Amino acid sequence: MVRQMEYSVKLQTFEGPLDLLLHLIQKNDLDLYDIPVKDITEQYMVYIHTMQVLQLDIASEYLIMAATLLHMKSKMLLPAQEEELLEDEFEFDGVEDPKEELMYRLIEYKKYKEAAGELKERERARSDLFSKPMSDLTPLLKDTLKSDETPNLNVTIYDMLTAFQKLQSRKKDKPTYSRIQRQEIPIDEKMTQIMEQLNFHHGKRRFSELFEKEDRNHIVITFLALLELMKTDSIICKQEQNFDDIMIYQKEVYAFEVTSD
Amino acid sequence: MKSHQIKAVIEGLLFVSGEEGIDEKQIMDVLQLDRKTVKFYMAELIEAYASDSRGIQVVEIAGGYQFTTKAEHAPYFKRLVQSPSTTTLSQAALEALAIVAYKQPISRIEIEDIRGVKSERPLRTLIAKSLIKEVGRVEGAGRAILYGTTKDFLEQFGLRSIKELPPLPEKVSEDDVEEEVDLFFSRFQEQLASTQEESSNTN
Amino acid sequence: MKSHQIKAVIEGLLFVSGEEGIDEKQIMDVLQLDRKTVKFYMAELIEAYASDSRGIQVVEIAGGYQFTTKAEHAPYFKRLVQSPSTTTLSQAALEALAIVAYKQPISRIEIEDIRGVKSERPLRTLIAKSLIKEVGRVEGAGRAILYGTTKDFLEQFGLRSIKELPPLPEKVSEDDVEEEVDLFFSRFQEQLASTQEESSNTN
Repeated sequence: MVRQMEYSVKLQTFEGPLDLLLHLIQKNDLDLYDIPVKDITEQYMVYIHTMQVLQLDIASEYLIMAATLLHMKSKMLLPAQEEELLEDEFEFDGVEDPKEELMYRLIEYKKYKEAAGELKERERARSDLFSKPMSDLTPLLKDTLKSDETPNLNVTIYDMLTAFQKLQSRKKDKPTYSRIQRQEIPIDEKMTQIMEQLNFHHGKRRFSELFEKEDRNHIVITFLALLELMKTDSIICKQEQNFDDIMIYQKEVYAFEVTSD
Repeated sequence: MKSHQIKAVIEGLLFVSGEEGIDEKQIMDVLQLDRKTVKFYMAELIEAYASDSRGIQVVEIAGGYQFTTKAEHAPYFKRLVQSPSTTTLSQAALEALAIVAYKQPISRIEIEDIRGVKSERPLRTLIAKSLIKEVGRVEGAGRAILYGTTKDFLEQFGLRSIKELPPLPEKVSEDDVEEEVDLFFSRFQEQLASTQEESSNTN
Repeated sequence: MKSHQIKAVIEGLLFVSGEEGIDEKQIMDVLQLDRKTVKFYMAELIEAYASDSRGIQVVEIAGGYQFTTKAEHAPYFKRLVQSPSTTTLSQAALEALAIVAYKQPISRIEIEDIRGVKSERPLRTLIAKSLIKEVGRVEGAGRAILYGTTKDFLEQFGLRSIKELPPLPEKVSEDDVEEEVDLFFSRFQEQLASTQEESSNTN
């Protein structure tokens, strides 16, 4: 039986910590009562963790924002008196209230995000107007030249590359909706596979070793399976230092390794 | 030359120029006319082509005039020819482009301050697509590159000039965001409180 | 659709088809009309454009129609060519030239595969400008001509050798990475949503 269930996924990605924060804020605003909202910080942390794993070079800004959030969190935990002291300290340092600064940045960012949306709409509207390439006028040029004169074509390599670029984008012509095939491996199955792999390798395995196939679907499913396993407390992930390979442990094995240290 | 002949020649010029468009100066040179006269004829042509029974129109884009088809007929052409700007820019590139468009001349650092993320890659994309270019340098040490938009930018977004950009959303959203941020923080604190309870329960 | 609208769409079709022209069959397909009706509208259009006050005309070419400028306006187009702000190689010619430069030796068929359109005319232009020439033949049946760039090409673009060509703009990387991230997040969010549902069901 051929079960080629295809479905479209709306492409959506975050353009940085500010964008992610705006998203989390809006999400809470919209679905205030019907979603059992998990901790927003936790959500933020899960996202940045994900991004780290995907090795996006934007991770550092997300980490700075995480630090800012944690800083604000610690400030909120302090009793009021100490908080005042801390604020004095801030004023003394000439540093603005982090909450206010964050708000200012979000406002500023939101403006341009909206402007970007308007540009996109303009671009779309423009794409409804068709034209034709400029007519080839070189035959006329020939008539106007004396026989031994080299024509001045008034073109540069840059023109040629731009032309090529236009050709490429014309050819690509991809819709913003991408068709992807339904996952072939269910997450449950992948979770079992991972646990089996861990068993086979004495209960621990490098994170990178779990991603042998380079196929996107496979990578995504594996990662989701890992998150699931973490949530169900079946595995423990440990990273000694930044950029170290993450080690995946079976829970019992990890307990053993830690106590034997 | 009679006026109907002048109009005919301009029509021909618009046709051969196609998507490159033709600017007033070029029409002035070719027909030996002053700017005012060219403007007059262009206005007449624009009006003549605006009629419902025409499938072409004259649009002003990027400081010049251009023949294009009409938006309402787009479905008929989509099957036949490729769209002039199918280059769907990434969200990152669009954001960087919006910032450059409104704040030009602007340096990379300033763009990154607003976006909150490194923006080298989207800037490189925009340069490669010749939507932005270097327009100067910051004075003093470092001499950082300042970026501005190009003619291709106007062309791709169907703008006559940079002045035609809609005004940035100003004050309006400020209250919104403030509310959102407040909401966010109150939620944040509730959440914190509840997780603390949880963890103190489990301990 | 009303008759004046049909004429408008046909006008647009003729325009976007430019120098390539358009077949009667294509017009029939796009507008869902029979041949007789198309012929009727074409006759009307041809007449409308025949007037002295028009700078474009409709001409019939083998089984199709084409917009062209009028012969008596040629002197004005010559002036346009000489105008310093006019690029003289068309987008089509520049595209073909880029393909030959980077992929030589290459046959016409291969160039057309890459461009997705017939490319005889731009290739003829490039040969006439002595920017490309025949550099060999494909082996076997047909023995198609293989094109390569000339010494004049290097001179025109200020290159010492073909190796000095800048690397081709690769546009793949950014989009691909983004897509992967997109894919990931969409999956991720689905997952989140479903686990949230589950937990709210169990509650």
